[in-house]
Amino acid sequence: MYEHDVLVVGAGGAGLRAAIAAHEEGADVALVTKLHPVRSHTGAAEGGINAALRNGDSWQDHAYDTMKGSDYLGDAPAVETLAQDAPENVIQLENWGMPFSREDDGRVSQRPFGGLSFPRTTYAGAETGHHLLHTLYEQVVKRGIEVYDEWYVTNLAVTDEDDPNERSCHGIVGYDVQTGELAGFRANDGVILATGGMGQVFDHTTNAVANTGDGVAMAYRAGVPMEDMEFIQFHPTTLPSTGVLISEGVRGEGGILYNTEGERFMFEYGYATNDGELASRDVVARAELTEVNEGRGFEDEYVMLDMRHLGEERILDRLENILHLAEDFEGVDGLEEPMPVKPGHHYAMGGIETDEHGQTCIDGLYAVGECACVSVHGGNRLGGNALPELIVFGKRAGSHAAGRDLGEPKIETGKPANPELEDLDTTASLGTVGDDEAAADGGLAAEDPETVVDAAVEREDERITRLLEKDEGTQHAEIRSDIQKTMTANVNVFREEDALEETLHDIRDARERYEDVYVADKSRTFNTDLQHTLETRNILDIAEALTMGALARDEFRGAHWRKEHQERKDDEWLKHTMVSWNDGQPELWYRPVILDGENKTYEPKERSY
Amino acid sequence: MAERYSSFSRGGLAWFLQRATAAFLVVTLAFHFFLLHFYNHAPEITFAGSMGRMEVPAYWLTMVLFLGTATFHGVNGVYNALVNQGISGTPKRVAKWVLVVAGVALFVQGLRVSFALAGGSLL
Amino acid sequence: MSTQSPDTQTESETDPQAERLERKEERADEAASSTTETAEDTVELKVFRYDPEIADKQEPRFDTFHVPRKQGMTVLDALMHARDHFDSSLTFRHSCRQAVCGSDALFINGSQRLGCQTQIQDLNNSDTVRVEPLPHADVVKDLVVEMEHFYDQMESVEPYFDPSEEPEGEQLQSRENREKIKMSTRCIWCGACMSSCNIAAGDNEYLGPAAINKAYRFYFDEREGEERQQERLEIIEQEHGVWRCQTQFSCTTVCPKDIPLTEHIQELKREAVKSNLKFW
Amino acid sequence: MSQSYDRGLIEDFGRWREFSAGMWAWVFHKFTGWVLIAYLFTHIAVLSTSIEAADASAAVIANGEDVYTQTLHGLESIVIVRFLEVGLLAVAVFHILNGVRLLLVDLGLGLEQQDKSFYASLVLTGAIVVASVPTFLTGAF
Ligand SMILES: Cc1cc2nc3c(=O)[nH]c(=O)nc-3n(C[C@H](O)[C@H](O)[C@H](O)COP(=O)(O)OP(=O)(O)OC[C@H]3O[C@@H](n4cnc5c(N)ncnc54)[C@H](O)[C@@H]3O)c2cc1C
Ligand code: HEM
Ligand code: SF4
Ligand code: F3S
Ligand code: FES
Repeated sequence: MYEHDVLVVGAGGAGLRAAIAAHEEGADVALVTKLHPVRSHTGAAEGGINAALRNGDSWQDHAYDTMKGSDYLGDAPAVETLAQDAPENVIQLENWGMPFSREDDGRVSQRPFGGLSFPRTTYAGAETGHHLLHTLYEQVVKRGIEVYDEWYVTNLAVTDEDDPNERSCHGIVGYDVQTGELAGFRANDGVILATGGMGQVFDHTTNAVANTGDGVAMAYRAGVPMEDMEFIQFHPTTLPSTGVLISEGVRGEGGILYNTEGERFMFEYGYATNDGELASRDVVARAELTEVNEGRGFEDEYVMLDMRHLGEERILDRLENILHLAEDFEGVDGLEEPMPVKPGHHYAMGGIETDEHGQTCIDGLYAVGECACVSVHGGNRLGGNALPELIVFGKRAGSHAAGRDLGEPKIETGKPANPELEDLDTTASLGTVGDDEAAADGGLAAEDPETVVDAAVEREDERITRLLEKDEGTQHAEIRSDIQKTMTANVNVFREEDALEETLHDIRDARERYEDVYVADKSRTFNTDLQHTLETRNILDIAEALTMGALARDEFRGAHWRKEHQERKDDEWLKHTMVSWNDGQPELWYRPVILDGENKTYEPKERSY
Repeated sequence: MAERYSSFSRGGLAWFLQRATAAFLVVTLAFHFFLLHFYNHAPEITFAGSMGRMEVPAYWLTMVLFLGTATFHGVNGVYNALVNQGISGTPKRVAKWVLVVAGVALFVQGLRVSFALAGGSLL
Repeated sequence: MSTQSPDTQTESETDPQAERLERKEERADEAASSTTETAEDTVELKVFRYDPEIADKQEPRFDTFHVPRKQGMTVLDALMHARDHFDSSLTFRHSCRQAVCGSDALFINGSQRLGCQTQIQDLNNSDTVRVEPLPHADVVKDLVVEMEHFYDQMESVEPYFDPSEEPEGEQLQSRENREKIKMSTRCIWCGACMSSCNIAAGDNEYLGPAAINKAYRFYFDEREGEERQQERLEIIEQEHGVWRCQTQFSCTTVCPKDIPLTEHIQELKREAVKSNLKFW
Repeated sequence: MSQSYDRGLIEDFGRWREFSAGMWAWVFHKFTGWVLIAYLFTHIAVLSTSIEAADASAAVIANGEDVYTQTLHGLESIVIVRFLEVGLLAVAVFHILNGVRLLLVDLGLGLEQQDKSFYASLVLTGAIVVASVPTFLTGAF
């Protein structure tokens, strides 16, 4: 068994920042990650990091913009913490050598971004995430922080009291992908989940193949509620074949969208009053899909984004990387041809419920980054607000886990004694199929931490052995692909009651087939077949909770659109959707949103840009 | 500053001298080839002819320098190539001294040749 | 091309979304049925296979997969297709699918490339694609190679910002200076360059182009201060540092991020000579 | 523990078909360098006959009957030696041209054209060698 004070699961921006903070607090910290740190998907972020750095800007404005952008589903204490701490954290990155783009006077550059009242998006070329990730990893190397890379974390070692709020986390179970060794990791002070996004729930996404939502699913099954899972941001311009993101910059510079009839549909069909292509992400995404659904899409799939008229010079000057992306990933020359684009999954606003210290309701278990939901993004994330979240809350969680006193959190976590419950109206059965979940019988509650970790390792060992010993059955790839298809067809930009309901049945069906899953590759060496099979289990749990939330929330807020309910219902829905896993059965309940900030209350206003 | 000076790693010095000698060799080697293959044809070389050229001090000096730089450049080139192939430890030390001895021997022998050709006139 | 004919609405409440997907599927079926006969519409993927534990894979071999050709298909797409449809034990690293994570540097038709960044139609021979693990590295399994050595070399050049004096507040950096180091900061640690370099193959201790490039990135960052710069020069100049480079340019040719690696190495050699000549 | 499979020498030498311009330039430069230094040793060895020749009488020298002149003429009359000399020229010319290319590369010049300059060195070497064949082979047959 390995032992450290603080264990950080995941080494993207959030995990690395947390590890550094814990290390600075004097803790013995280790990162456990299924990818080498620099392979994390933070490296894909292009646009920038929001922080109120300059005269004329203020954290209050940043907080206000964020609240408004969230469609009033962000929690004010979290939003204000983000806005307050972002500047100092961005300067910290600068001090660690991050190669930001610079102004003539040598200060870091900032640019305007959608939904911001001030140009406060700090950036490093069109590769901000890459530079952030590498800068943080460099600092980890400098500090000699231990990294277990290519270790897949299969589960958490948590005690099993009846009430999740009383459980504590003592470590994790890791699987060394290279050697096939399964080992327990004991954490004396805390486990921080920073496992990133869950894009693989959909079949068309800007996310990496590794973004399978493992952390969310693990925390969920350990008893932490998932929050606001139905809020998924879809990006309107992704390449059809791979989902690679074509930055908003193209439309910003004057790129136009058209359909098979050659119409600039954003104007022709009045999807957005005057903004045309520059309307907000969700509006453009819905417009594109409407065009395609009405038969005006190319190959019934995509529309065209054209920038040829901008001229070669301007394109090369400002959008050069777009040319490379279109060429490399779609085989299209953006100077000669229009580029095919369609909406794709981009970001999950929801995730593991935490307070502003990153702590969950389980003692010693933290979550930060895209897998967590503090919540700062609420119904819709503003561009450039995810990266500051990584560093602000990564740092807080890291130092809190290592023992720093950050005061009483204002955000509550865990299911309260009498929550507002939802009885979801569906004919589909939910939750586990077999009895693969050991019921919380309290057997481990009183045990010492080592025993808890050992028991978790044993359980995982059994699970893995079972998968490897089985010689026939279904392969995970089929199940994963079916889930992705149904999710993309029914739970994407357009959401209709019947389709959502049907999806729950599809998920049930997939769960049943997963009972019969087997791993064809019997090798213990670098068995990605096994790893992906384990991930698919996580995808199932997440897809279900996501769809349940989407079905329950019968309103239109932020990125969540319902055909039958096309208006925001503030009287009823200023609350977070929570899903708890009660011994294998998902349970839906609600927690009111916190709109009261430090010295102001954010009154819901119409979200129009 | 002595420390700095000594921090001039041998690799760097060798690298630099290899280039410096190469630059010198471009001129001399081209000259040498031209003179003895195109201007005077190789089959027509005679001891007398060689002596005639070598008795000119400037030519003699050029040739000796040519020999020196070429020897250094060649031997050092071989040594660098071996080092780049990753030899280290004893083989490396052996190679170094073998090459140094061979280089010195070559140069000394060359000098003797040059004196022979220059006749006594330079002494 | 309005295909919105009312008679498709017969089924109970078919929404346009479902219809669209149906149409798409039909189209796909059509495409599929037409491909089964014509062999031209598949790509022949020859993949290196090896597994130390599985009896019939202990002796390395090549497996051939016939993958249906698609517009815009990359080598990574083809590999994923082969894995998900033909043989789930086919093993390779991949993640981002967009040339930023550096996981899938492979040896494709004889040169080092990122699988995700390589369009099959752009290859010289796009009918047969030969995929092997990176040369000059130990193979763990199939296309997966041991990267530890590469990481060790990267980390040996002290690849972190470490100024002579702790900065207070925002440091300034000129645009020119940021421009100077810009290309060098784009490295994604894919290891393609190291694999392509003959010298690195022969001398295990050679820092290699990527690590030297990393050193370059910090050496020229004006924010670090001169003292640190001198220390960095010593790392660069070491026995197995820049002098090992024989300007073969393969690293520069294969770098998927177009980093002028040879140029950076050469510049550092000159810096080293210059700084040492000063004291002559 | 995982084991790993080392593909060994196949990787180093079996890939020559896939070598790029810069690699070939390196291989050729290495080869020509070694040939040149080897030649230098033989060259001096041959010229060493002059030490003995210097003791000969003036008449012998004037008639070209000394060991030095005899040895050289003897060698030059062998056809193979003449061809070897053409080879030596090729080797020297390539080493010079590519050496200049490398010097430029070291100075940071023409890095973008490094493959073109390599091909140029090859072509030029070929041209010079062909042009000098008459001079080198006159009287050889
Ligand atoms: C194309 C794109 C562009 C974007 N642009 C911007 C932008 O301009 N501005 C902005 O603010 N945001 C942007 N975002 C969003 C932002 O980049 C992400 O939300 C953020 O990087 C997520 O960081 P993370 O640290 O939470 O996760 P990641 O960086 O995804 O890291 C996850 C880590 O967890 C590890 N991990 C996962 N599961 C396991 C497991 N089971 N066991 C062990 N380890 C595990 C992985 O190895 C990895 O190291 C963009 C996102 C995308 C996809
Ligand atoms: C005409 C002028 C010459 C030039 C411009 C020249 C240039 C160079 C250069 C730049 C190198 C270094 C290559 C590297 O390290 O990357 C080199 C290597 C070498 N040169 Fe020359 N050279 C010349 C003449 C000679 C001569 C006359 C000899 C023989 C005595 C010679 C023998 C060598 C050898 C043995 C090497 C090492 C080859 C290797 O790397 O294995 N060179 N030359
Ligand atoms: S320098 Fe280029 S080829 Fe080398 S590791 Fe970095 S990105 Fe890959
Ligand atoms: S390939 Fe190797 S020899 Fe130098 S130029 Fe690149 S490091
Ligand atoms: S998959 Fe990330 S670089 Fe290719």
